Amino acid sequence: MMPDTTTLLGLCAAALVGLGLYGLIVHPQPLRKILAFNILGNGIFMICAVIARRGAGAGFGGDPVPQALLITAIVVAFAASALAVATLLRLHGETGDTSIAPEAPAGGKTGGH
Amino acid sequence: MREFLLGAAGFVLLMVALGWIRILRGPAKADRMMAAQLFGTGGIAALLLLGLATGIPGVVDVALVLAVLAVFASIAFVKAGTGEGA
Amino acid sequence: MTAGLQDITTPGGLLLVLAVLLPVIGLLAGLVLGGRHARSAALVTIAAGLAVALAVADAVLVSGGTLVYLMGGWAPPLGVLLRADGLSAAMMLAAAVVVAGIAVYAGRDFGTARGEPESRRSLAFWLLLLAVWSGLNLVFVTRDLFTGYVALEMLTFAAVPLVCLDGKGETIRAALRYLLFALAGSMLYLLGVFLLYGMYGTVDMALLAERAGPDVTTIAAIALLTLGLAAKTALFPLHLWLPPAHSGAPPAASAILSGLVVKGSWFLVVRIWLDVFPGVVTVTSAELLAAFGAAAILAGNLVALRQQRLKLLVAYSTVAQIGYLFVMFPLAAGLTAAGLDDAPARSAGLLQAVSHALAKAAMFMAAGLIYKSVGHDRIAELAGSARAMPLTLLTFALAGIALMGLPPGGAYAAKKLFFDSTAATGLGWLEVVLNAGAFLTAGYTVLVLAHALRPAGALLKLESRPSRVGELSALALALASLLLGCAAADMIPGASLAGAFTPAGILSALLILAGGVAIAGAFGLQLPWAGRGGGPAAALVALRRLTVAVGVLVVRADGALRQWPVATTTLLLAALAFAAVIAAGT
Amino acid sequence: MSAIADILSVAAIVGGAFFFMAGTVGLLRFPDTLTRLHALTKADNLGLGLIVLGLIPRLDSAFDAAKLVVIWLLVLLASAVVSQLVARAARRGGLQQ
Amino acid sequence: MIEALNLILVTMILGLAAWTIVVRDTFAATVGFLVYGLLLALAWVSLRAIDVALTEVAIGAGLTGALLIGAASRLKQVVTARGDEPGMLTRLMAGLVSAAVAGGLAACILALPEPAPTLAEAVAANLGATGVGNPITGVLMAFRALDTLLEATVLLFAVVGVWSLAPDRAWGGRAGPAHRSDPNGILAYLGRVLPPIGIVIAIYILWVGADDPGGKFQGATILAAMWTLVIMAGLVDVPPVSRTSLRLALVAGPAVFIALGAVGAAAGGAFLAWPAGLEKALIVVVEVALMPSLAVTLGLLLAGAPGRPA
Repeated sequence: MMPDTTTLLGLCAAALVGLGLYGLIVHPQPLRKILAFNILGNGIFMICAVIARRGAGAGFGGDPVPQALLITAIVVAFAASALAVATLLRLHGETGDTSIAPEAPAGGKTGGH
Repeated sequence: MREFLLGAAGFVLLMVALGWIRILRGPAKADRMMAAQLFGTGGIAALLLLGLATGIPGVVDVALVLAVLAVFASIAFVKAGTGEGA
Repeated sequence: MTAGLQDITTPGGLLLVLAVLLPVIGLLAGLVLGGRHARSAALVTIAAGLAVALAVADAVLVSGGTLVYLMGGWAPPLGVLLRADGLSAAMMLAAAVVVAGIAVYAGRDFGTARGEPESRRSLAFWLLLLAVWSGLNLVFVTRDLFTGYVALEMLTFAAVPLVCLDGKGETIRAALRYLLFALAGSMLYLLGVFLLYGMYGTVDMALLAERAGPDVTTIAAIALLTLGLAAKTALFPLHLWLPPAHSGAPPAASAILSGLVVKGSWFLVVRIWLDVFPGVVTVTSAELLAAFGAAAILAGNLVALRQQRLKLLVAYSTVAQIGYLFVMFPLAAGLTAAGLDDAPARSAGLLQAVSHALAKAAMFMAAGLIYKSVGHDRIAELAGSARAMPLTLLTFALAGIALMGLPPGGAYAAKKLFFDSTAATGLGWLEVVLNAGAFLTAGYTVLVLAHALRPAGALLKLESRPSRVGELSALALALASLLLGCAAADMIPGASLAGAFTPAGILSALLILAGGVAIAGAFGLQLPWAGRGGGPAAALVALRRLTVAVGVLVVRADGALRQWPVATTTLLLAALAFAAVIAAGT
Repeated sequence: MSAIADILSVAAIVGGAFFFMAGTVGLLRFPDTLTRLHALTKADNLGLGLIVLGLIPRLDSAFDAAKLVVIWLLVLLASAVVSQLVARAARRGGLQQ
Repeated sequence: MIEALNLILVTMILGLAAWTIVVRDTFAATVGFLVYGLLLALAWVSLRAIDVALTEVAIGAGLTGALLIGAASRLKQVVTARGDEPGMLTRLMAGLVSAAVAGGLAACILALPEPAPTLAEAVAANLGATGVGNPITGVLMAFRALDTLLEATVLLFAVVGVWSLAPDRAWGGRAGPAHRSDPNGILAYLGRVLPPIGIVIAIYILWVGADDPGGKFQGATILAAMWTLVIMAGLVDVPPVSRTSLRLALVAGPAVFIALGAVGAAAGGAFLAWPAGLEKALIVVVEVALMPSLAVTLGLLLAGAPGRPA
């Protein structure tokens, strides 16, 4: 017995969220975090598309309201990625590295420089 | 006919999925770029087959936009990968 | 479907649209005009926006109504509804006042002289200030969770670049860390919003409140919304981004970030817990939220005491103050569970937020003036600064007193409201935390002032005199925070200052200050009174060794929690924990 | 008429699928970059082209058919440019990782 | 059959996503992401979300892919340093927690109510009052027009933010590297041939958007991509950020949107209420005004912070 489209893609979406979160946590390189952020976003968007599909009615293939929300969210997520990439490139230009690890434990003896 | 088109879409997808092995193995960037190019073409073919099989209106437009953006992304990609200024 | 429009949109509802869009229009104009004119456009906009905020306050706070506006005339669930209640109006007014104060303060720092070409710093600062303001006003008035998401992103996109306006490597690093963590938070929030749509077919707060029940998906959505917002608010232990970002930004930007931006995401938590799902969240889950707050108060203040640099100290004080904002939730949940009105909790939280917005903005402004005039902000080397720039140090002291919750500050009124109802809800443990927080806050305020009041060997030579306008605007905000309690006494039932100036009241205030001296002596990094006179008793030395060890331990733990993998894992674990706790209670 | 169209359609699509297979096999089996490139372009140009050809009889409007042809032309263009750039870079030896 | 196809699709999507996350080489990861974005388009079509598919194909796969690839190539020489590599325990914890969240989420999705709550009927009942035939355009331009206005605004905030990252010496200057190319080379040829086709397609997508899937965002993305292509081909340069005409182009769309929204308020309705009889005309005007502004905005976001003097 094969699961229907919405169930299958819903589970796929949940898995994408998990993968994106994992990448976001473990990758030290910010560009890879941004990639993971996009995969996380895709998973969340797919959940919304599944929800829209489940709400199909009135002759529409899906509930248009969540689909419209989704379009807004996709555009906003692109702006977020663009801002993040610009910040990353500037960090690289200024310091030569791309680490976002905290410099040293704040406070204590190393606070001043 | 519907089943045939869907089957063809599945077959094309499987073929490009095999091309993925090339992405996995590399070794050179050029090979990865070619594999991505194959994916793009195959993806468009599968999309058209899927769209016409299910009769969803508007799928051809999606493929059209995909084609335009795929050209753009491939160029961005090849330029970044090769540093080729031609 | 515009027929039923007059039934719901109230007269004056258009003010809410104006509050959101005026800053946007100012930004559009400033961007096109460019150069010096960007600042003029911002100042005109701020004047107009202040008038709008006053008009909203008049309609809501003074006349006691609510303002409602249906965007495009479409009612929810299809349309988007804006509504201003007392909380919204007060927060809008506070934001407008702080923005105006910051604009006056920043006038010279971010000015562009006539004939000078456009400067990047100046253009970006004024446009981003307007952008933050627009996002904040939208958060305060929207009743739509998805529009709330857009508002949060407006805030983030405007706030992050403010962190690295100076373009130094470390501040860019701080900005990037802030951005990435905030984006992770946004995504969790968005996921929660979508799940709620899947359950109830709407993202309107009022409709959700009617329809919501305690099922798995709703509970998961609440956990995701809450933790996403907590990450953006930097609720301990999700604060990894805040100290470097808030301390590295230019002082006017720090004042915006610390005073205002973190309140935006917090405000949505209030809406979600108090207005949308009061029937779903449990007292235990609210206590868990407050436990994070309590940890923030203790750890944030202790780490603040261990800082070498003034701006980092103030940033850690913000970490602690964010904790205060979250202690209101169990109180509200407890009152609701007991069948009582949750108004005291709302008022307490609101007073806490407004008072902190004003005081923290003032404190960062004062720290900025000190940095600029003295040339550094190393706390141990501030000797003589109180004499050289008394007004600035007075501002710092007044802001500190307001943060400690001494009368007649807004935080005092908030605490009083809080203590008056803890008895009814059995939340005595929070009372202990709040009192401890007051002592610790007094501790670092005293520490800084003691250093500053110490006479310098030679007269301290200032690199530049602090700008008088800057000093006065900071002082005005500090005074506003300190006098907020008086205004609250008039307007909020139960928030009286009676008892504050009786002998007992004065004694308890003095007790807090004395406790502060003891705390500063116990935990302070470098003591102003060390190495003078005869050595303290051996017992005291041993005691200090112990307390310092505790302080160092807390600093280490804080450093570990601020590692990216630890903080993100904690974020997810906390979301799971919240879902489990709410589910267990229902 | 419709039966003939169906047969043509099926034949073209089967042919297209075959070329995709050929492209993939070439990409996997051929020994070096330039020969792999040679294999790949067959899939791009002929594979998609035949599938488009096979789908055109199934469309209702001439406009949609025209869009399908444009899609194919766009992919051809991309493929030509990408192949050229990749080949040139490969010849200069600039692509070994 | 369709289930089998979906299964293949889901397997490929998850496989590629997982590979993108775990592969060591960053350039390879961006390749994976690009291909994965392509496959997502098929998933959106499977979910009958054609408007979303158009947006996701254009923005998610196209622009985001180009953005990340450009960044990856500029950060090629970066190696992870400073002992940032997470240890085994961190990975294990991260894996467990992410899996727990994904599992919980899957449970939530399976627990969604049946029949699903929907606003499809409400949209259908009120779509007539908006004058447009595409329900999603109706939602974006009438029922939730505020979101759309704010979205255009938020993009503008991002542009200001990106610009503010410029080094001071480059302020007023141009973004990104200077592209040079052989004027008779194939890239220059493509830069001349493709944009006219792209512009026609963008206008077509905007035009059908009123009644069929499509609209300004998708059209604007194609325009932005064409603009960027011409820049990459070395045919034109990125305009300097100090140019007034560029700034006018940025703000024109949102300004028209706000102005026409105010017309609704002045006409006695509400802000962003389109006066009766003029709904479709005004929506089309707003969309036509927004598309070029959005295209410039997206193109500038892709170009990044100014880095060279004008």
